[in-house]
Amino acid sequence: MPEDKPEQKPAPPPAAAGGKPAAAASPKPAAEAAKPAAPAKPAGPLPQPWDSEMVARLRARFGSGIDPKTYLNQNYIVADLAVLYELLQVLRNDELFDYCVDVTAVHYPQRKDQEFDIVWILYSFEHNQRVRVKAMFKDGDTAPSVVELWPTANWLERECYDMFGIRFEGHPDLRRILLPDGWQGFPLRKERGLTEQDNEWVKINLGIESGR
Amino acid sequence: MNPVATPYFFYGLAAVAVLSAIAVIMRRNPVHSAIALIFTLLSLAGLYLMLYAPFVAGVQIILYVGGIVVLFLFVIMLINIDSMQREYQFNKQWLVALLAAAGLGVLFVAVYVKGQAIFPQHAIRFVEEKNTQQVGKMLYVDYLLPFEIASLLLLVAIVGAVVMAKKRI
Amino acid sequence: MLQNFLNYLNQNVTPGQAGAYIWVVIYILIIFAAVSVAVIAMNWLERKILAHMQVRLGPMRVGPHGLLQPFADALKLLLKEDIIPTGADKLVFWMAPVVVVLTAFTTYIVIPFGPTHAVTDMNIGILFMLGVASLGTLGIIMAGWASNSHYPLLGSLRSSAQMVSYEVAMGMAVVSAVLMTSLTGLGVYGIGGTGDTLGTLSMIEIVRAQMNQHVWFAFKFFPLGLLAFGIFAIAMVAETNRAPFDLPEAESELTAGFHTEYSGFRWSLFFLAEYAAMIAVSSIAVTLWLGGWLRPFPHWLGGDTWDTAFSFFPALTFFVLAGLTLRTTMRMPKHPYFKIQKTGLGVFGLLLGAIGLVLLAPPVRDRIQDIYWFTIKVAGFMYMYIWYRGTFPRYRFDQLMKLGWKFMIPAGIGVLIATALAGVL
Amino acid sequence: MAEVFKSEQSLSSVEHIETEKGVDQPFLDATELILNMGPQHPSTHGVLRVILKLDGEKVLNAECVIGYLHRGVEKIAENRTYTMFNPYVDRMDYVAAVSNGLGYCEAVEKLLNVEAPPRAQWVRTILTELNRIASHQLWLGTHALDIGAITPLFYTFRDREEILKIFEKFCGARLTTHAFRIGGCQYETYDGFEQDVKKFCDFVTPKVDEYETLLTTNRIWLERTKGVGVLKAKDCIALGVTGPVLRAAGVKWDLRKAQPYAAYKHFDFDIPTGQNGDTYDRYIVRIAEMRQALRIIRQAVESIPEGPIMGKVPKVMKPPVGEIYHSIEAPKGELGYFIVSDGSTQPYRVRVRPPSFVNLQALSKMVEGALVADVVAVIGTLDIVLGEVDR
Repeated sequence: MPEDKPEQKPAPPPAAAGGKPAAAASPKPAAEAAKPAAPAKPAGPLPQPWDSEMVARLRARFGSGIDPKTYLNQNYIVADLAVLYELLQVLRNDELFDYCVDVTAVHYPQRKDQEFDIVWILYSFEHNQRVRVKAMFKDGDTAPSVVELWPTANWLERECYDMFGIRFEGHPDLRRILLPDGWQGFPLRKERGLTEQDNEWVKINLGIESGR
Repeated sequence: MNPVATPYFFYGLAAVAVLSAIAVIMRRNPVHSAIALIFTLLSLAGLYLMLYAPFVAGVQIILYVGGIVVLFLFVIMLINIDSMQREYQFNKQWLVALLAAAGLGVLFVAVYVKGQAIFPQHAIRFVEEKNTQQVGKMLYVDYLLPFEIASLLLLVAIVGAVVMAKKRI
Repeated sequence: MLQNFLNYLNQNVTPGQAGAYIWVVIYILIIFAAVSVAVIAMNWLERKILAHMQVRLGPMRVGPHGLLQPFADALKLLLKEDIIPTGADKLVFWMAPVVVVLTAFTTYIVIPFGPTHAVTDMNIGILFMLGVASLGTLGIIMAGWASNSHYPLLGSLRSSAQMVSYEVAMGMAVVSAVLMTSLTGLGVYGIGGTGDTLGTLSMIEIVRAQMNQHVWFAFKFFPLGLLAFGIFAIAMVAETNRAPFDLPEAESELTAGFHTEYSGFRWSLFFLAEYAAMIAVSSIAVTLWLGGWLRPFPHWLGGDTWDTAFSFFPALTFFVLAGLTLRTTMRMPKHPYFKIQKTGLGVFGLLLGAIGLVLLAPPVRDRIQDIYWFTIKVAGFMYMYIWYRGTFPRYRFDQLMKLGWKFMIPAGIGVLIATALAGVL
Repeated sequence: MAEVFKSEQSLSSVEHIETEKGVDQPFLDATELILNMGPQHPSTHGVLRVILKLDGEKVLNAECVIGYLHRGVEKIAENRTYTMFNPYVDRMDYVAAVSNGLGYCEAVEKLLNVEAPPRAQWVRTILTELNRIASHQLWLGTHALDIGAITPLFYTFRDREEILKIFEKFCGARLTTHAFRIGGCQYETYDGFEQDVKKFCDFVTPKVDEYETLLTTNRIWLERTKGVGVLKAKDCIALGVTGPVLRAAGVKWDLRKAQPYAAYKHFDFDIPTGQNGDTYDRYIVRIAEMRQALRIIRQAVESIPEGPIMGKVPKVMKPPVGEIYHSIEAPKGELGYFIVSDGSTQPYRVRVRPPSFVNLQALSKMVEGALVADVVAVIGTLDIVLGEVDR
């Protein structure tokens, strides 16, 4: 767990985005207690600050709202919720990141009020460059939908909703996509077990006691 | 070869024709009506055969059964049968219907009585082997003008139907 | 009575014309049996030929080289549960396969396998065939509608549109062939005999006209006859719903088209009717353009010697088949496991050989001639059907319609007019 | 179209309905027909369900319903170690299992900051390209079958068999190969691997021409594919469509060139592109890709270096805390893995960016206004594998 005992770890978690105070304050996760934290031995590389012309432009515009980093030669920007949509807009329209590779989320139940990382993976055909935009959301908050910017986000956001229960504001058709419409629960949340199902749905629709 | 059991064939075919014609208007389901219509047309083709008009019988089958009823069925399948089945099948206008039928009957009888002179004593009978040729001769030589006028009329009707049905030509 | 029965054998007309009703019944039974056997054979041949076109073996397990596969299939189909969907219109659902089979088999009444080998000769023969063949559509439409399901409905919609459009082109081509019966003009070949100046619609008379004019109509007024023949050959594939025009039953689009909801015996009726119709339309093509029962070059290679030489062909064909079978028997593995299969195939080969021997006998030889040449020509068409299926992708509905209305029908009318002009010039 | 087919009522029961004046329903109303294509349908390539709204044969609207094959691969990943999860990725795009494995292994290697030895890289490249040919062959056969040409299927399966034989000899499995391990390959190649691959190249080169003789200039094939399911470059990019579909629209973009991985930067090959972005161009592009793949294989097998085949990776893999996104050019498009590590032996989150899933999204746009037969052709040309769409 990245947030697990951050002080003892040599490598600060990248998800915590350069030691944001809120992240550091998160309690220990109960679910992950059984799993020992990563030992210090294979100390991985640290996320480095990322500097480039584009970053300079973005900084000039968004100031401290963004936190550009690079890790293992991959660049990412951790964005504040306030500037997030504008940042994505700028990336799409001005910086020509015209291809939205993926929209996905990571669940950190132990991070209080910032349970979800939502990640937008973008690519620019013009510059042959990838960038990830990451923002932290509270469980139950709605995220801005980027379907207007990249139509491909339609299904990707639907899958995010299906798996994590994150609602995207402004999505034209936010329904479940992989799971059946009447299904209860969001399977990729950490509190859901691997074999856990919506037993009621299974009973009603398949006529069997359990899907297992 | 001499015909055998002609009257029985006639009455059989006539009965089928009348019964299936009644079924055409009595059935609520339009597809059933169309199928009944097929039987009517087929028995009519049989009657034509009995009148030594094999060509007309053949054309009856090809055009009416093979072509027109197929198109009927095509259209019926495209429309909403469900709503049609909830419509009133009969409008209960017995009086008007009776009057119209009686009028038509009177007309037939009047024409037959008044114009007996123009009907030949017996049905025109072409030699069976040369039937098709004779029909052709009558259509394309003796009555060429009426035939062409009729075809022109049909052409106009087709063009009109296309103009009316198509929103944009 | 018996004398009456045997008298027909000496007559030179079809049983229908002779008024020999017993013989009519016998002919009908023979034709029904022969067509059924032909359909079974086609089933096996199609699977085998198609398989060999597609680098596979096809049926190999049921009987030697899968020879008994069609019988196994037929048995399976007969024993299968007969399902009528709950929402189906039962009466129409029941009628549809009956209509299809009836129409497919009724056409055989006028097909002339030889100058006397037809149930009857109608003076509107070809018209009758086209008319009855077009009734088959009704069965398909009824099947599609009565199933109360979307795929069959779409299939029958396609079928009705397709058949109505291609019937026109087909009719045009047929008319130009009928026209040729009355035109004694010689065309470019300059060969020919006398002909009746009066045209005819009778199937037997059409073949006789080709005999009298010394030319198959496919080669008359070159290339007009060939064009009309080509138009018919394309339209007949569309009429029988075979690849590449198999849209009503396009399995990759409509699962099985109009017969999606049919199973067991009812489905096998559709199958039977499809193949019977294929043979029937091929027979029309053979009769109208390829000289029907006439052997190749009856005039150029005329005379008794050539007649005798050609009369050995049926026996020869069977001998070749028997030889092939016996060769395959020899090549089968020596393992005792294959004993039964080997014996079966050997017996089958000997049976073919025995048939060949019977065909060598002079009286049989002379009588079987016409039927043999007719069958061989039809078999050629059957092979083409299989070949098309192995080669072509499927047309799309609008492209099919475009081909029908924008190419086939104008071409048909053009050929018809040109034929008429060529005849009087 | 006939409303009656939508209703639960059977036709025969309609007979008994009391006559009532149908006021609100227009007489002779030709309504839309809803056609439920799939999940059991011969040409939806598995369990895809497409709800088509039809006007006659014309498609007014198409909606995909997916998830019938959802197995929760991403959830499974969180409960397995990095090594244990490796075989699972083969089950996503099961016709290109080798590519899946390559993407996953390279992503984890990046996360571990190790690199596979050159020999492993070369072997990986050869196998992945072989798998690309196999995938394209399977696509070609089934796509042609959808359009009604039944014969190419058997030709392509005959030739694909040779590739599967090589896989079987290499790792014992034919379809879900699990060919690579994190850090390289498990075993050294078998004796005669190079010869087998060379022999295969010589065998399949004329076969690709053979496919082309059957289809490329076939009139009906041209009519069925040209101008069907057009997706222009702009729409491709907006919809995130990648792979041959994007290249057929004229975008010369291939991850093997743009961001080379494995040993691709050592080989010389072209990126085939089309112009019109229609079904025919996609066919041409994929055929050309088969040829390019053969070119790569020939170069690779000639220059395959000696050395170890397995890199130095710890027995118990505990990648440092961090996250990585790595993507490769799978036969169907960009296949990406986004892996978050929490420093333990199990990945904290594995996100698969499946090309089929994203490409399938374009279906409804591509078939609007087309005919039913085109829907089948377009589903075929997108080259989707439902195992990957649903994961």
